[in-house]
Amino acid sequence: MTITVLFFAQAREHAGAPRRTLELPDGSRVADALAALEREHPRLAELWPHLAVAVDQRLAGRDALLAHGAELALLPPVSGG
Amino acid sequence: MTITVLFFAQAREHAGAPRRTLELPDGSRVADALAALEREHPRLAELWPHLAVAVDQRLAGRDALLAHGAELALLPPVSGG
Amino acid sequence: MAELTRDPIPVERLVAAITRPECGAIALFLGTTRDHHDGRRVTQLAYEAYEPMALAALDALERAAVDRFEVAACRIVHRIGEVPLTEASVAVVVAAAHRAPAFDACRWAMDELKRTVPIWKKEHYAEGGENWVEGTKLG
Amino acid sequence: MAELTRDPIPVERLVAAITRPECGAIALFLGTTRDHHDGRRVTQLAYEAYEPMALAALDALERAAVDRFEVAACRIVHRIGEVPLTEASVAVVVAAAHRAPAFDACRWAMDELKRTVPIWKKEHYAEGGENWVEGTKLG
Repeated sequence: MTITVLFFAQAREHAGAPRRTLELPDGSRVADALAALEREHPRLAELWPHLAVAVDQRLAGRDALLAHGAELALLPPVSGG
Repeated sequence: MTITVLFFAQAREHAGAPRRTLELPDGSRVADALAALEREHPRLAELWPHLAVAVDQRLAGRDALLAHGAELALLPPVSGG
Repeated sequence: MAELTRDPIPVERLVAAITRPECGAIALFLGTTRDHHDGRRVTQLAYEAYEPMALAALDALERAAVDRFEVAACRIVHRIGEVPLTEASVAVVVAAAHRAPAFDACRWAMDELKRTVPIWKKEHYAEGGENWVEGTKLG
Repeated sequence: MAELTRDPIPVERLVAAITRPECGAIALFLGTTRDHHDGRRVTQLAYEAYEPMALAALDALERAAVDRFEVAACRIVHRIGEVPLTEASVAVVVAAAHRAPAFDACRWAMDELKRTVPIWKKEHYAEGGENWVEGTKLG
């Protein structure tokens, strides 16, 4: 299956782009997507401890299942205001 | 001696004017001025319990001495804002 | 310096005037004429001030806000005369490095203003009649 | 409805839009770009948002402010992109019958905004360099 990954702030800078597609085996979870991204962009790993993720614009845990076409967003600690 | 009296809000309405002059014996105090005003405008008396007065733009007690040319202001409870 | 005005309070100008590069927070309060009070329909408010003493009291409040709180500046404008529905009778604006003291100072200055400044407010009612709003004894 | 904008935040329009006859109090907070942070000279901020999720979170905050406090309305505008010194990155404005809940709701919404909305802030420094401001983990 294919998902879209959105990178923000430090995640965007470490990934070198604001978005990309990612091929994953069916039944993959958020953690699998992060592991796949880390293999291509090792610096992302430093963000994992404080990273939140959203799937289709809702916060999701690392064990959340991903569906084909899902939008996975990598959200470093927020600092609006 | 002569002083100027300024009336505000309910005091202005009870006195029928925003200001007037008042003749007083030398050595008069604020309380003497209020008593003189009450004789001419009896309705003012209902304001005395909650009235503050200023002499020359500073809050003053009933026993404050008045000087010739003083400006005595009658200040009902305030409600700005 | 505080201001008394018979004209509508210029909010944008007030905010622009207090903005400064060392501050990250601006808190503004506006008191506006409300269409009801104690169950009666209000059509307008009219404010009266002992102008020189009110201005001195507002100036003192501006300085006290800066002394008491970690804020860079406080400005107060009070309108006098008739203030129609929805228009502002008072504006308090505070600039500070951080937002907590900006909020604290703005709120404190409004509370103090209501009980320490010689200004009086009269309500005019839809069913006719008018009334001086119950206030606080000075001093 | 909350708003994200790349242009300067129109304060006067925001205040006018929230003003209503049943309210006597308007509290406004503006967060502005400050020229220093942690001892470093800042020349500008740049904001980035996950726009649809940020808008939904800001809309939810506006509604939550009205649910939690005795206020009639809350509006939030956040600027994204570059925000020069002294310009506002965020405005929160609240209208209420009385001032205490207006202040409480405005302050609460700002506190919540900083920790629940997917927006990020980068500082640019006078001596060169830039840095993402340390933030709060979502969720």
